[in-house]
Amino acid sequence: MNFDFSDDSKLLREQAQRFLREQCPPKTVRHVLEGHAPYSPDLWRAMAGMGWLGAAVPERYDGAGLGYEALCVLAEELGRVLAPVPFASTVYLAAEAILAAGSEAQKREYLPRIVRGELIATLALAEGAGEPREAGVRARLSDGRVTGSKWPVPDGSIAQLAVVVAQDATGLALALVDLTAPGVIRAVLPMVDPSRDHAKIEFDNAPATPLGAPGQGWETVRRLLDRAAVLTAFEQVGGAGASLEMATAYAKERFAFGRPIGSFQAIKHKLADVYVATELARSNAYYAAWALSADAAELPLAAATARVSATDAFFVAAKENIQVHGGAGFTWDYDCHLFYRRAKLLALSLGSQRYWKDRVVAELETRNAA
Amino acid sequence: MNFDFSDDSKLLREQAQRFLREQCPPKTVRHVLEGHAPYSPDLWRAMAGMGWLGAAVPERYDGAGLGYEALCVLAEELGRVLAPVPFASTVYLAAEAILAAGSEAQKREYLPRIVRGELIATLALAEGAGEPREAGVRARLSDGRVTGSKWPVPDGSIAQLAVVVAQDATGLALALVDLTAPGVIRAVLPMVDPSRDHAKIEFDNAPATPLGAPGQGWETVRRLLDRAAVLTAFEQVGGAGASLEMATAYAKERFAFGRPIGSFQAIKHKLADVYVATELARSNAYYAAWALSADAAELPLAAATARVSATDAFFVAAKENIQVHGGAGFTWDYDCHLFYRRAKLLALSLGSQRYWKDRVVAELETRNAA
Amino acid sequence: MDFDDTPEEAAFRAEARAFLGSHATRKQRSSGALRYGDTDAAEVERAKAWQAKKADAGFAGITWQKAWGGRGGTQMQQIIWNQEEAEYEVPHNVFLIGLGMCIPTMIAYAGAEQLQRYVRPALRGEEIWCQLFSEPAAGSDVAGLRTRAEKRGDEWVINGQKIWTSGAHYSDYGLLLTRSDPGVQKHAGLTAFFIDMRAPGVEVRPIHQMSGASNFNEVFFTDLRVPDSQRLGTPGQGWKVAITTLMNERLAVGEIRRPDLQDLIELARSVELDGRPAIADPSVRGRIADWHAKSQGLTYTRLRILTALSRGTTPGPENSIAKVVNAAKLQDIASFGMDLLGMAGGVMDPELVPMHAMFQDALLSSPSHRIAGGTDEILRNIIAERVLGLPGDVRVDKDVAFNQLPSGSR
Amino acid sequence: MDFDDTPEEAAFRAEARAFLGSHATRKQRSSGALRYGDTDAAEVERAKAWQAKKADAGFAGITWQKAWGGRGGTQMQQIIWNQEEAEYEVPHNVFLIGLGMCIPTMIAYAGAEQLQRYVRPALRGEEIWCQLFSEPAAGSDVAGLRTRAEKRGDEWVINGQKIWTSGAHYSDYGLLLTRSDPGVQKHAGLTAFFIDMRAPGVEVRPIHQMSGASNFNEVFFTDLRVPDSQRLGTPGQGWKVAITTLMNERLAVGEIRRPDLQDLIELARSVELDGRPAIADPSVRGRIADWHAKSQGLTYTRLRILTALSRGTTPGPENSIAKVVNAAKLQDIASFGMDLLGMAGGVMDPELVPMHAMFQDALLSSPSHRIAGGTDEILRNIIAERVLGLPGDVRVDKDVAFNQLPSGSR
Repeated sequence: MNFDFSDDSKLLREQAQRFLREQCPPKTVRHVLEGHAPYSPDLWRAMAGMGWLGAAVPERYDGAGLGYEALCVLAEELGRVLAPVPFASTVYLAAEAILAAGSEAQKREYLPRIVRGELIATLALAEGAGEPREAGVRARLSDGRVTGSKWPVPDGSIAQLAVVVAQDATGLALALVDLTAPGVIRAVLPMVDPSRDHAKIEFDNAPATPLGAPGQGWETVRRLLDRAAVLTAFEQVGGAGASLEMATAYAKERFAFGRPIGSFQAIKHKLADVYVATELARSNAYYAAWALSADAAELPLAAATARVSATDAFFVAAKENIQVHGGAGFTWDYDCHLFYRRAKLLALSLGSQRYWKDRVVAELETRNAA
Repeated sequence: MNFDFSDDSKLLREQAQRFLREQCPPKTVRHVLEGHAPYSPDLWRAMAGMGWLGAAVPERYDGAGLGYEALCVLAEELGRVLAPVPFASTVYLAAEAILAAGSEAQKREYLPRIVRGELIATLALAEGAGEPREAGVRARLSDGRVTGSKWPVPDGSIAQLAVVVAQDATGLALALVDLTAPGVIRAVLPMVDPSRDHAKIEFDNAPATPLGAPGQGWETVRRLLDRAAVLTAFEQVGGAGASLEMATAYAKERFAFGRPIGSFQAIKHKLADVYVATELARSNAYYAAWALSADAAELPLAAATARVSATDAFFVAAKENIQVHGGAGFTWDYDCHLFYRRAKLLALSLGSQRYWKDRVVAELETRNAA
Repeated sequence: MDFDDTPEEAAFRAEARAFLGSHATRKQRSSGALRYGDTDAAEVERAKAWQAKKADAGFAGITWQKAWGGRGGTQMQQIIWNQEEAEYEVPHNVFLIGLGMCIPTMIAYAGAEQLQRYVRPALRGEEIWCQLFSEPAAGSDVAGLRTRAEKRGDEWVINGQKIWTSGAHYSDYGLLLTRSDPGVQKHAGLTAFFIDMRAPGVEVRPIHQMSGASNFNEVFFTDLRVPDSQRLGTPGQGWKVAITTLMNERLAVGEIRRPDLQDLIELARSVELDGRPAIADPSVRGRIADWHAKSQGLTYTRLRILTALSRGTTPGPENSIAKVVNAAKLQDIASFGMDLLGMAGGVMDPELVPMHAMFQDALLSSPSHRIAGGTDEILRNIIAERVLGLPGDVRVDKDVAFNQLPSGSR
Repeated sequence: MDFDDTPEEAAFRAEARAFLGSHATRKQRSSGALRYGDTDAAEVERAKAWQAKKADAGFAGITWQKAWGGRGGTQMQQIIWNQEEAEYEVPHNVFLIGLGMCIPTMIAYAGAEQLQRYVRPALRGEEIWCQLFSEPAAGSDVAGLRTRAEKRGDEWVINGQKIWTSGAHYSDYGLLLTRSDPGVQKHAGLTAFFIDMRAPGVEVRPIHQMSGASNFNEVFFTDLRVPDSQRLGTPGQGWKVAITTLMNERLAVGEIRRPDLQDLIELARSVELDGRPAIADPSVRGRIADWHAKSQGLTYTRLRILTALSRGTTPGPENSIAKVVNAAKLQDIASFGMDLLGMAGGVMDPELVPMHAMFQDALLSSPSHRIAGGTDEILRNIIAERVLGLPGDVRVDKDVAFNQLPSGSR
């Protein structure tokens, strides 16, 4: 038994931290947040150059084959700096979908391009308000064409390829759609966190290639969301950690009534509670990382548990970071709001707490029944 | 407009406080709590002597006819001192049921005896676990006999008379049952708050007299619970206020690290939160008191709102009163636990928060639909 | 206890309704996108026009003496007016701080001639006042301010910076708190003035908030010259003057905060969870009931306080309750409403998202409510100390000269 | 990261299982009413017998040196043993405080001869130790204690009162902290001893808790004579000794707290809300998921800490997390479980109420968990100061002689 990351993973973390400190300072995030670009192509290219986009992609598809523990480490660090890049959509969702459901030919066609940073891809699941569920999918796939309205699609305005979830004659299906082809109309969506691109995409008989066997059903989507939830939980833990560090540093440096505000119990206990939430989330994320790496039977429960913890931790950390900063905390110029925006975005991107809490209990019920 | 109690009510409050300080010190509560008696007959008799049992009973049934504002004032004061008497069951439930549904003859038979303190009465509604609801009533009433198992029945082991909720041929019905008659078997129940008597009562073809017209339905019970909820909310507000006062006094007197513990923000902010909860509850109770007195259309919503607030306030106040007292707080000898026990008992006695929150929203829905 | 009007109250209410009915438009709920935006020049003009109309009809300064242009009415009439006015589309009230805090301070400390000059124009909305207390290094700890006032002959020369000044950009006058003597204990070295916001040496810069709005300003003073006649109180008495101002902080009618409970109920009826309206879900019902109980509790608490005021008691710190509860509630409701939308909750497009993305907007504006005008933490201190009588925190800044205090790096 | 055993770990686990399988009975969940009761004499005897059996088989003091009767094993073996032992019905562990706190302090401060005398009997469970630090006026503020120790020749005479002493009534020895000099600063005037709990001048009285149990005692000292040879550390060094004791506070295996998540799930499956099992209700599911996430988070946090310990890092205050979270969670679960029973939730009859009234029992026992062994408030201070490095609170008791400190009336 060993409940810590491997030495390799720790080295990777240090390397990632050094790299991101240089390549992704807050001004890189603000550049996207303030609308000057839909993402940071420089950072994206540099990440591809580091081999991160293929960290968990097997070597035979030009990936680094480092496995999911490595990917979790990267996710945490990217979450910590709020990296404004299409990593989650391309890597956690699209690449994972192709790996899980694609034919060998599809893997060989798309994965190497993803790894090299040449192909931004995403998953088009949501169709407006609602939690992830089979009955929520109304997009139709027939005769190699997909029709329907998907929103929000993460990185939907910059991705070239989408894995589209749609209903076909046999039930729920996945299909690959070239987003630059005719029959695809995209509109950028204003988001609570504008540092991450999202779009509304109208598919009107857009050409689509089936991904995987027909009639795989909702189970494939569910598994995909579980896996993405683990990786997102690491991004959230990274963001929570960064928010806590920011608040703690400020509480030591800011004085009121002749003493550091961090010497007042109202601030101390608030930050202690944030620390507790963050550590619980981190521990649950570690366990989920193991389950993901080992493809363990515990994965669904571990993923949902990690997601529930991490969503809570990041939101409370980001929210209370603003509070500790007082007036400065709600200005545009301080970085507190970047974390707060991202926290809420990530809290909803794969479905809200309601969906994930329900998943936790559903898994507990299965287990107790067994 | 005037959002304060009348001068008469304020006089009554002062009189009640003086009386209860003398007649109901903590040792009176402990005498019952520790099992030496199922209630305090001395206090009960004295209260009858003061005319309290008939405060809201019309004068033609020998009551004081002071109205419900007066009864609310008394409820708050009785709640503050945790009076170990069958007031709620006899006055809020049984007398109210007779007033609402009884024939003139029944009112003349029972109310004067209640007012004089000669008749302890109660409502037998619950049949084990569950919220108040029509489908939860399985007791049967036919041919003037009632059969079924009711628990917990407040003051069930000391009451002579019960208003029993049962199903008859026409639907839900209320019936008066003499608890000293054959066919009634009672067993005292251990409760989380032993300072208030509760029993399990088995009715086995016990003689029963219909109270009110047959087939009145659940609506009568619901209305009865709404009215009792307002009065109970005042008891809860009284208990919350007493808990807060106790905690505040201790925080001023107890020193640690060379200063009063009340000078630490952890304690200050905790008590500030308790104060806020208590004041919100008090304000909602006031409004409900008006609605009850004026028999206003707002009563159902006002009652449920007051109940939700008051339940939260008393529980948090009692719980944090223990915490502020530290080690002393969880000893038998300090009075903190008396409030904590009563808080939880009252939180459940008319149905849990779930029932009352649902009632709040149901009323809001009706109102918004209108 | 009586929640119905007396005949006199009913008469006043009818009068108010008649006036509002013929001079303003009744509100439609959710009649358009709700943005937490800036108050622009046109809005200020509309506000001034409305205030003048109210003043002419006797509905401005209802409880003020007639000598100051008020109605000489009762607290209860003010309540009734507020209830009625809230039902109409009227301009944003830019006079709250001036009439609620600055002018009462003037009345307490300024000379008769000055009052003659300033009170009526303020009440009629011809001149707007702002309050200049907070500074970058003096937020919760207002007495820690550093803006220097130095006496030069008959004038004072002011240098320094204020922050979080609401309405500085459209204000004509300001109530200013300065440090006139850094060599004495912090509360003892302060002096108060009122100043002309258009004077040379005053520069106003809007603060860009995270929500995108700019409700506050920074105000910079560079060699601003203020005649000694504009001093309020004696030199060194500034803290006492400031307390007067802060104690006059009125029972905030405040802007109506949206989304409110009704908005949430509307949302919960319109969106579905697992194929049923969200409002049918017990977890949603539980939250709605909690917030309803809080909202109603605050409403009736306010009425209780006003009843007490109308009988002549002085306002206490009880009103801190409303701010503590409301600020957190607004943020919680915003976040909860977004959660109800599931995967689309993060979208801010008012055309796409229910209720014109009101919940998303509020998520971004609500953090400021927990801070501006007294942080949650300071308000809890106030409740604990002034209502419950708990002892104050240990003070390390009481027996030291201001310029000897440690100050940190932020 | 690997949640599976290495071959060595698997071998040790097999060995542990074999021992437990042949010497103890596997637990049945909810096998009977769960009462938070006293540890009576018979239970102490069973505990002693079990400890001796474990010691003989090398399962007591797994990480202790062989010289002290330990196994000389690894931290990971200790974890594995704890996991396995938790599956069996074994007597209440009355040795936790002695072996986790007192004996390590003895090892740090007592002489070789004394260690020869006391360590092995403690490990074998022949002698039980308790800790005598807290006092009525010194709870969270342990250094505020008043029990006097006065030197008379070769002896010390002890007078005063301790409180909240777990197991005092069945303990043979105790670690005692006293005030030997009230004329100096509070932390500087303390001296530590170990004492014979059966000596004349020691009187133990159980404390009656609100739950009905008596898990703690008051201990009174009346002219208790303690030889100077039983002093630990130098006179005045008591606070340093106490810190050693408290730092050795082991990663509490603790009693298993019930009701736990599994109990709650069982309850939620068995009771109905509106005619459906409670567990189908979204509001119930939400709470269960929250608590599951907390429980699991604590489990894996503990494993992370133990992994770090097994690599030689010293234990930090991270374990405070578990106590803060668990204490509140237990109270919340108890209260929530009662709510699920609606009108019958207040009934405590184990025959009538589901799960043997376990939730009702826990409502009454849980408040003590938020206090005993470090209040919620003190633990948050510890996390903030020792983990996050936030500055300490202002101390008014640091530069003053103990007997000059204000002390309040409680």
